[in-house]
Amino acid sequence: MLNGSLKFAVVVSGAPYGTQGASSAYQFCASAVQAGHKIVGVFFYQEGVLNASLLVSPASDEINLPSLWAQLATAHQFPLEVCVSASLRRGIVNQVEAEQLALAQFNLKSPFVLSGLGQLAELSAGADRLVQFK
Amino acid sequence: MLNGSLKFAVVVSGAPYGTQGASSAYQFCASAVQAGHKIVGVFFYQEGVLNASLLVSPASDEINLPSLWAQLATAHQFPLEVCVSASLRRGIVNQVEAEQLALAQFNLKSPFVLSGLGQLAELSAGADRLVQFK
Amino acid sequence: MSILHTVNTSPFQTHALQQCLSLLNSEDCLLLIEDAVVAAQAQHPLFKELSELAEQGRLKVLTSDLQARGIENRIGNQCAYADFVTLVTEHTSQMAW
Amino acid sequence: MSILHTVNTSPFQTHALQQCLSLLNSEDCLLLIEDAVVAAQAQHPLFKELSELAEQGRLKVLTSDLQARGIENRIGNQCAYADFVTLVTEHTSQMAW
Amino acid sequence: MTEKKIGIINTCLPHGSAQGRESLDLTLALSAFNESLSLFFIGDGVYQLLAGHTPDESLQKHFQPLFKMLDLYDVENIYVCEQSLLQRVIKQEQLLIDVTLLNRAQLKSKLALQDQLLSF
Amino acid sequence: MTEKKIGIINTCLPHGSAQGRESLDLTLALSAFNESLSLFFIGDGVYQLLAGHTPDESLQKHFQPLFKMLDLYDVENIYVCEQSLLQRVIKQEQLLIDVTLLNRAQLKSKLALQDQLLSF
Repeated sequence: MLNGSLKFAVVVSGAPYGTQGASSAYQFCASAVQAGHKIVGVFFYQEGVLNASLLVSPASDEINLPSLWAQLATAHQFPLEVCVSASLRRGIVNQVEAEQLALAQFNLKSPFVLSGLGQLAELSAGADRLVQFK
Repeated sequence: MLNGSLKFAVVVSGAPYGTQGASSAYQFCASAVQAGHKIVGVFFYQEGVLNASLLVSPASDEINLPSLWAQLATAHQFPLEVCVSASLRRGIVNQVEAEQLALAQFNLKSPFVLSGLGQLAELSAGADRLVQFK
Repeated sequence: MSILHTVNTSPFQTHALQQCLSLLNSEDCLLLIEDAVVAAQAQHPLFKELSELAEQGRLKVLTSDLQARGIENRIGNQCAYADFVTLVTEHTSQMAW
Repeated sequence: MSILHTVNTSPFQTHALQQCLSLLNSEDCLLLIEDAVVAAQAQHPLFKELSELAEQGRLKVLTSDLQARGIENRIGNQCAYADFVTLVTEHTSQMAW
Repeated sequence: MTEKKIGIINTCLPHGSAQGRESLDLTLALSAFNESLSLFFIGDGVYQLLAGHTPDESLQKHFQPLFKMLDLYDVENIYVCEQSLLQRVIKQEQLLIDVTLLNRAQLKSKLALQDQLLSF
Repeated sequence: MTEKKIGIINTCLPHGSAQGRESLDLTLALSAFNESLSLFFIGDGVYQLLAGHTPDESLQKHFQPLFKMLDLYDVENIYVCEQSLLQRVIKQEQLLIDVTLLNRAQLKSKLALQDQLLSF
């Protein structure tokens, strides 16, 4: 890669609303790709899993962080990995899990994907830098 | 009422998982009704609105706080009021709101109801004591 | 007119206990819950002030939260949730720090 | 091998800044973000220690978080998110307090 | 039944958390039902009132202009901790709205007068 | 490519937040993929290891027994801040598992050796 660009893995532990950490993480990622770095993936853990909700519906004059993540990840082709066990405890469920749990509804937004902590190990191994936001 | 029983309104500002406040609030409410007091209502605000999620699916050896709230409220006939504006920002949506927002899914658990902050004013006016849990 | 103050964070993590103590009226009572129960066990800068409160019978500590963390309070009266409910009835208002 | 420490809470609210400073290596850098930016403006017990760090060029403060709160830093170098990214590349690891 | 005196206590910085914004939302909503509200700004809560928030670049909602609504909604008991301002090198003139400064003892007395308290 | 050294730092009390439990989950999961993990317990984090948690009555998950798995999973670098124990009147014998006590200077050196850090 040109001019010392690096591979970043980012861990997000904060909810999309209520605390600022997830919004800071988003801005960091946007700046990193703008500077020519590569995001190998964002891993959502703890309250961070709430960033993956399809149902977050802020007022029209406020940002929609789940949508912003989806746009950035699509434009720059990096995965949005959401820890499945942290998700189920907090009410984030995809269609497959919903069927297995006999829930009539689900709320995981595309392109977020539920994955295990092994995925974090893979992101860590493949990254030059790991950055965490709370 | 007998032996000095009082009317309590309870405000819950903490999520059902990740911090302990909502669980403390539940235990307080259970003890209050056991002592012969009356809960006029529980108002869920800020992160507290996440207690109303239908999709919270903890492991079988863990408590399901949304279900515990639903059982206690049904048994002792008090309302579980969830602030609608705090909810929408955090991805808690009932069927009616989902239709209005053109969302294909919803996640508000029964008997939780979405309501305005005016409902908190009413609970406050009708209660002998207001107790908050963060 | 008196206030039941509840603190739920450790004095090593937040300044909530300190802020609470600085606004405590002489009739008020302090109840330590959740992570704040360690304030009744560990050696921290506010321990002496808490001890004085305990001597006046104005410091309570939630038993189940002590047990959860495997610690014993050195100061303050242990109380159950039923006692917490009674404390609320005995005070005009409650302040959650 | 050096660490970029990020602190995101106010020194009046939590002990994160204090804990961070107690484990800072001489090569490490401290970046104040979110509510922590007030540490570069207000008069608090750790201000002198932060000032020394600032004199060594090891204290950074995120500009957009200062602006959000309508305050100006009295110590430390302001930086944008682009500078935050550069700081990460210049250090081995990052520690989020 | 006389109306209950409700005290709303603000202790947090704006924008790092939603405490300030959601406290103000709640205050404005309650003011339609209760004319005995008192607001307290203590500790980092005083930053809520420091004029000049420009949170757009940090993607946070710019709710500070809503503090101007307090006057329109007849919320007049607005108390600010004097010591907290001093510690933060903030002068009363830098605050966005008219407030009453209270010292520690006065704050304690005012808090004791409230029937119900909510803190943010 | 040599395996990255990952430091996992625990600073919180158990049960008041899920930090401790989710940090341990993550540690056990990562240990299957990375043999260079180091755990740090500093400040209130030392309470995670204080034997005798009985959280059932407070409705919290009793995750403390899982610390015994660290040995089975070959996670052997477990560092505890000596000063934090002293301040909390906790003796090493009261801890659930074998750990290495470090003073402030030793902790700083160990932290500087890590390639990646995660804190809880």
